[in-house]
Amino acid sequence: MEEILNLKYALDTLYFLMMGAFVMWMAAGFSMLEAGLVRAKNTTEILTKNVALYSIACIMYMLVGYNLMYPGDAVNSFWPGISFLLGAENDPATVLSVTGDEWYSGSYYSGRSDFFFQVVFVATAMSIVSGSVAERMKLWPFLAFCVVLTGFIYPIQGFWKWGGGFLDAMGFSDFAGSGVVHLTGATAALAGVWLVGARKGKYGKDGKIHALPGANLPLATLGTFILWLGWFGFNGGSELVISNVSEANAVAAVFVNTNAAAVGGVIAALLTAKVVLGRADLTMVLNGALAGLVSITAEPLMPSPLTATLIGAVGGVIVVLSVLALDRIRIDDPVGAISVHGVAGIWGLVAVPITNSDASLLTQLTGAGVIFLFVLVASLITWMVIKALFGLRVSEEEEYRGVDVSECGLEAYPEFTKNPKTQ
Amino acid sequence: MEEILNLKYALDTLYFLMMGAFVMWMAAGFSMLEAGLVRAKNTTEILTKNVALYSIACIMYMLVGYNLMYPGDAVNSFWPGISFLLGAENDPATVLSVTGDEWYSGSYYSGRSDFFFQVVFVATAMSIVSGSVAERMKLWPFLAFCVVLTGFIYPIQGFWKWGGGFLDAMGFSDFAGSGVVHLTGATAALAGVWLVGARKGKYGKDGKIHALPGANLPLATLGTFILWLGWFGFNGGSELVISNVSEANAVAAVFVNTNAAAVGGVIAALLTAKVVLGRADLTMVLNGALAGLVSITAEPLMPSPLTATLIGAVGGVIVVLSVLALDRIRIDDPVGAISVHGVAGIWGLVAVPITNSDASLLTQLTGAGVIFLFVLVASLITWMVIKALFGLRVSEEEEYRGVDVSECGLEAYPEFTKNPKTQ
Amino acid sequence: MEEILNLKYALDTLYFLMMGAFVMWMAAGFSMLEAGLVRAKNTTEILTKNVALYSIACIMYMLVGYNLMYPGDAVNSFWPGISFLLGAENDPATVLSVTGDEWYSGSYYSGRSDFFFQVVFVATAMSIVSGSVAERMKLWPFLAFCVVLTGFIYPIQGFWKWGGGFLDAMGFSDFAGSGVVHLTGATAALAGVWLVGARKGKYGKDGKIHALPGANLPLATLGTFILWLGWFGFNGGSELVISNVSEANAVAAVFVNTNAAAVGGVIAALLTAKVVLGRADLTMVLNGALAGLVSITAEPLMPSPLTATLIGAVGGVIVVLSVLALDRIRIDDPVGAISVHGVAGIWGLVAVPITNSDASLLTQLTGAGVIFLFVLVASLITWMVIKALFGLRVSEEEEYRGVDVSECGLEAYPEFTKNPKTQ
Amino acid sequence: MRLVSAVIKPFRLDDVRDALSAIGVKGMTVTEVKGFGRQKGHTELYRGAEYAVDFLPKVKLEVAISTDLVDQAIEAISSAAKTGKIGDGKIFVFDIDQAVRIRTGETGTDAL
Amino acid sequence: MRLVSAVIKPFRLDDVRDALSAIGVKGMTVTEVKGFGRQKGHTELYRGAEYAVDFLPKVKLEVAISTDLVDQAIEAISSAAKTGKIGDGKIFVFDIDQAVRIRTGETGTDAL
Amino acid sequence: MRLVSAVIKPFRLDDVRDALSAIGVKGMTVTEVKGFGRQKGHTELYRGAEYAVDFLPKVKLEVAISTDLVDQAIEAISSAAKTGKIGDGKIFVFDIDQAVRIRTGETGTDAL
Ligand SMILES: Nc1ncnc2c1ncn2[C@@H]1O[C@H](COP(=O)(O)OP(=O)(O)O)[C@@H](O)[C@H]1O
Ligand SMILES: Nc1ncnc2c1ncn2[C@@H]1O[C@H](COP(=O)(O)OP(=O)(O)O)[C@@H](O)[C@H]1O
Ligand SMILES: Nc1ncnc2c1ncn2[C@@H]1O[C@H](COP(=O)(O)OP(=O)(O)O)[C@@H](O)[C@H]1O
Repeated sequence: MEEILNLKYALDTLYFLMMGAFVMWMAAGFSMLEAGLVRAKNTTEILTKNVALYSIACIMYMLVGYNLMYPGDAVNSFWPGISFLLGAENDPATVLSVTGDEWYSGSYYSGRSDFFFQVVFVATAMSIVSGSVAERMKLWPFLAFCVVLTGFIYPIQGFWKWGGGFLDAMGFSDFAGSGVVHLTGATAALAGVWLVGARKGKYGKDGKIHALPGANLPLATLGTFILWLGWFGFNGGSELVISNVSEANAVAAVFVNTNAAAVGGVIAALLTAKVVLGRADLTMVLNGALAGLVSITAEPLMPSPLTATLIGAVGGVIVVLSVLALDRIRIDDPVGAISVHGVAGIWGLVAVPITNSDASLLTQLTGAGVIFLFVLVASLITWMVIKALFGLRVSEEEEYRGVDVSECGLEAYPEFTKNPKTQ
Repeated sequence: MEEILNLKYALDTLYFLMMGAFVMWMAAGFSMLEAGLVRAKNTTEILTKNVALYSIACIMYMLVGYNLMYPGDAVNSFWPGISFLLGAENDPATVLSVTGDEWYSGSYYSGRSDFFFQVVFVATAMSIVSGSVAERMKLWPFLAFCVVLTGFIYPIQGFWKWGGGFLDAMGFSDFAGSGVVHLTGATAALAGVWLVGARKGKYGKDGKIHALPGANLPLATLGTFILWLGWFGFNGGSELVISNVSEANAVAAVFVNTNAAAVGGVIAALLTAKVVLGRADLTMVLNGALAGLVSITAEPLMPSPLTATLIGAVGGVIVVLSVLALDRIRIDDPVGAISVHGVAGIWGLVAVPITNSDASLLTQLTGAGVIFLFVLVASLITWMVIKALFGLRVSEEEEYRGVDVSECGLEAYPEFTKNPKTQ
Repeated sequence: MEEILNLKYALDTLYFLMMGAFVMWMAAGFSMLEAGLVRAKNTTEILTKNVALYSIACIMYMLVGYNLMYPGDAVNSFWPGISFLLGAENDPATVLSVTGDEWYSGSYYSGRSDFFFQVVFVATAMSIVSGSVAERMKLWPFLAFCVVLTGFIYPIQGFWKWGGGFLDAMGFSDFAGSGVVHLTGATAALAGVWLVGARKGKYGKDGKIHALPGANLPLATLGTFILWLGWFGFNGGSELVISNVSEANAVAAVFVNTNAAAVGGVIAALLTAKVVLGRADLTMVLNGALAGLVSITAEPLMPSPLTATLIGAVGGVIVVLSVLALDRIRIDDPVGAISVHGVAGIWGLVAVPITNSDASLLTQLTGAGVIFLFVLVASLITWMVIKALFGLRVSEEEEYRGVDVSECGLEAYPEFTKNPKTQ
Repeated sequence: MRLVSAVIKPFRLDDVRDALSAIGVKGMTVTEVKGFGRQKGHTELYRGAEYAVDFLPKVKLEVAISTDLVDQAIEAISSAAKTGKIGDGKIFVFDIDQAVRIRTGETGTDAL
Repeated sequence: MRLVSAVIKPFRLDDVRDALSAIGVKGMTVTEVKGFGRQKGHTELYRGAEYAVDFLPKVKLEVAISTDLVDQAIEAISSAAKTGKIGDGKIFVFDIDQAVRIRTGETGTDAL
Repeated sequence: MRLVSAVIKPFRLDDVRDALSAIGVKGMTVTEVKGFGRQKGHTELYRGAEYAVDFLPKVKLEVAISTDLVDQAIEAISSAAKTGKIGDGKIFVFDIDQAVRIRTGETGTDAL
């Protein structure tokens, strides 16, 4: 029996670590996606932001966020209480002393592997923000916001659902984080976009919407594929254990459905773009894949593969329309992250009751509303404080020359583009 | 015992899902490889095709292809009979009721994980086609072909071997698909290239062969490395189970041999290019790596690592000569896919009897011939019907301006190249 | 019991193969990192070198290196004795016949999986060299050096520690190879840089240091993320087994600490660059991530996550200062590999006693010194012989035009840059 | 006929084009160039090493016009391109011997 | 000596070069330029937003030739560059004061 | 005033700029161009297929100077750009009708 427990624990830990590594890989995905969709002169800076935000997320979550989100014993179901650093690893003797049914209520994998899996999720949430405020927000104020979001805002709302807080008690259902991760990131992004304003030249005086095309679409495509691969870890790991037949079936179902939703999103976005815009706009197709993935994230287990495809497809339609709509109301999001993670995230939450009878539409809407409002208010306040202290936006001249030179002192492609450094 | 079965099942399912995720990652590999080897003005379109074909492959295989290829009970050994969507997942109770030797004849991993592994294979086969017809074939007719190949042509011939059809019965040996996957993709590509014709400017009136250099070799190299990594899943997963000493040894042998064949292909292609062309042509080296991988795919288990290296090396020599030869007979394949997957695929099938005494050269040739002829005829018919209905090729002016603008309305690198939009 | 052993063996083999696949992926990381940090005209050649060196490493290690490093019975603790090709795989019956405690002294995973894991390490060591000598060293002499390093120099010093030679006996501690792999690669690189000299135009007559900016920073960032992901395999796999609670905990700790050190390196390098250079130099940040990873590689198990972050952070500070210092003494290393892998590697070895009480500073310094001196002398001799026979450096005119054209006959980005082919 | 050739700051191009259109100029040809003059380049840092950016990005605009429009054109370009800061650029005027419109074969001012 | 400067459609460059070679022209210099004229640019869509492509890619060809070759050169360029569609481009001819071949120091028509 | 226009080998640009500065030239404008002449292009191989590189990269340098400086400028450019090998390039001199400095409105040689 002890040998069985050893193997179970080891298998589930390996599974969890592999899934976590896949999610970590999403950091590269966001970096490439965003670097591909900004203009060449703003590429170094967005890369620097992405590398740095991942790092800050990991440090802040280790220092305080993880305990906030998964408190030993919470003060109440709204406020977890604060404590620092990580707890001790599971003691082998204790682990091996459990018997039979006790097992799954105890610790069935390494505590460190749980932290690893969780920490890469935080980074994902923050990565969503960088793309939306790209090409005009200053580097250091952005990183200051990152400290607050990853150390506090994300973990607190995360506690409400995944840490056993009031959203969980209420029956709110969010398997892998359409709300907890994606809507959170998108809402923080929305707050940032509001406060930093649109890129210069994006909206003409005459009400015209101008395009500022991304510089490197293969990179954006690569980023999307990386995210897609990473999502198998994101959703697949959220089953948490794999070590018996039912769990293994569940993980496999999650893999299949995650993929199905992505392909549904691709085809739907491709067709929607063709119909609405008259062209097979690759950037919309990429957004469609991601929207499909976000849509299924709230419930990747229960749907049949066909249903998962359709849920993803609806996400793919939504995202194209949302990108166009946000542009109309002058919310300037260079990479479409608010549409992909926010709008499709809400759709994902709302779609849960279709296949999961334990969820109710009302609770799902309540959950979405709570996350949205809390993150919006908390983010707005944070952005405003940072703005008052340091300013959020580069000068007009710096924006013209590109933030790569003004913020990082380096061009991303010094030999490929005309030198934009001087007027 | 039940705990053991649970663990076995879970371990094999995890293994299978991980291998499948690696194969899914090959979609990114093909995208990058092809995007790197076409000219800048045709990059967005090839990316769009790759993302879309993967999606169509997944949908079609779910709708009908999987059942065609692995029918519950086939009509006969040539025609599997048709049915739709996926069957039910394995029932835990049933799985756990098997005993001892029965095990490996039953279901030893999640049914969904099997579908996931299989579906990413279909996408691989189709990805082979996109590169060969790049830079001149229209988007939508290409996707129409994709529907037929992934829903019908691939699954039917796949059934003949892996679904227990007549090729299997005959003793045809194809471990991971040098024939079933790679030769199939290459043959469909060949049919497409014949019908769509060569790129304008490729072959001069004077009989001269002109180069149309790929725009982004780092991307092509990245694509090759992605495919190489993915191939560990492709071949490594084709062992299907890992949960005992012999199987684990087998999977490890497959990993080592897969890598060995790739490196053999690299070195052989590098030397061949140096000798034949007088230069260390990187694109040939990349083709060599892939040719090595394709060569070993029919039998990655039996060879010693040294033999595997040599089998890959022969593939590496063949691919360079084949690329040059196909150019002579004016088969214009911008990425060399027909040589890599078709010619090296046949070599791989033929090489099986060298190390696997269960295989005979004659059967291998028969299998290769059957696959080639069936796929060729089926593809030619499909391409011809599509050509009659919609046309296959963009107009001369569109080709000059680049299919990115005419087919997708977007340039891939708007800031890096001169604007090629207008004459 | 036999079933348990089967499962253990299979689980550990799967774990090992997955970790090995991650390390293999680092070959892509080095390729992209180096391709991003050289100038456009030297990109094809550095890609060719990277693909070819990986291949040579795999072949040489299979032919002779593996046995040198892990000899059945060594001649003495300095010289392992020579033998060829790989031994036989573990016999299932023998494996299953062990009992209880015997297990972990026997073979607990597939022998082939061990080879696979080890062989990708060799390639890593050699990849370090290519970046440092980039943009001016000839292709074929470089590959000749590769044969010697991967077949002999690396395995011999590897034997001293990991093969049970005198460094191991002395108590030298190097968990995953800060010394055995990274310092070795960096030292061989240093020897090469000395002999090949600085790039033309790098150091002015007036003592000025000129910048030769890298052509493609997104690629360099991608490369860094790939290496980061691969490092989970590099360090995580060096625990060797995972199949019980303690081992699973250990692997998880290694994952968390590896990540922690990388993020520490990022933040420290970012701040150091800001303070010392006045700008958020992305290339320094990327070097910082890798320096953090190298720093923790000697001991990723014992530190707490916080300590791991700090160890990485020190590495991040060191690497920035080291890059600046090496430039002062005119050691021209285009990608900073000597600083990242050598200087941070020594720091990593020296830092082991901080958290591992079994290690002593003196032994660590001795080990570092032995590796450095042996590899330096052996590499210098090798480079000198090659230089005498074939020359190491391209001509001045070839360097001006770029080694892509002179060494490979192909431009990496023919449409993005001005044609630099002719004067 | 004269060729008015102006080297200006790139971000003023659209304004200059509009100013010329306003006085009836129907066509022009634009080249990306690098300029060296009183406006000095600057020094960048990359990994702690310096590199000088000596040549600054400029745009050269060439307009063929009939002789009587030259003063207006100079005036239009000058006022649209002027920022008052160093590096605003120069206008040079050349004599054109002959002009041909390829499409129609028209010559002289008809060709412009 | 004259400088014949022609702005043409890029895809006609090879034809024009051949036509000039045929009448004995030994050298020429080519610049990638952007043109603005009667041929209008167009509007592209990216993620549903528009962007105007006002300037069209053209190629400028400069050939220094002896005065007596000018008419032949104009004829050669015109017929090789002509598609008959708007935007075919222009030819301008300028007087050259002096010419020097750097390699040899030759001057005048010997330098061409 | 004259415009001295020189087509030279790219890697000689810095030397030529220094030589011109040495004789008191304060500004110049540089364009990347492609040249066709006695110096022949060459043929490359890509995957075994050939492609001709007919046009060679050159740099065109334009300097407006007062007429009395022309000979010195030609001399300076020639000696700095000369390698003695084929393809060193040409210098052409044109007459300038008028010159204006946009920033100040100065005209004539004051504008240079
Ligand atoms: N003598 C000259 N000949 C040709 N171009 C010149 C000359 N002097 C200046 N230029 C061009 O005009 C640009 C601006 O000149 P500069 O001296 O920097 O400032 P300003 O125009 O304010 O006097 C230069 O970058 C260069 O392109
Ligand atoms: N007045 C002009 N001065 C300089 N270049 C001109 C002028 N008019 C036209 N061009 C150049 O000639 C090109 C073609 O001119 P356009 O008016 O479009 O058509 P067409 O040559 O058929 O009259 C333009 O794109 C521009 O580069
Ligand atoms: N007649 C010409 N008109 C304009 N440019 C020319 C002419 N002849 C040569 N050139 C330019 O000068 C460059 C060098 O000329 P080339 O004949 O190759 O060698 P050389 O200068 O040694 O005589 C060419 O590449 C081209 O750019």
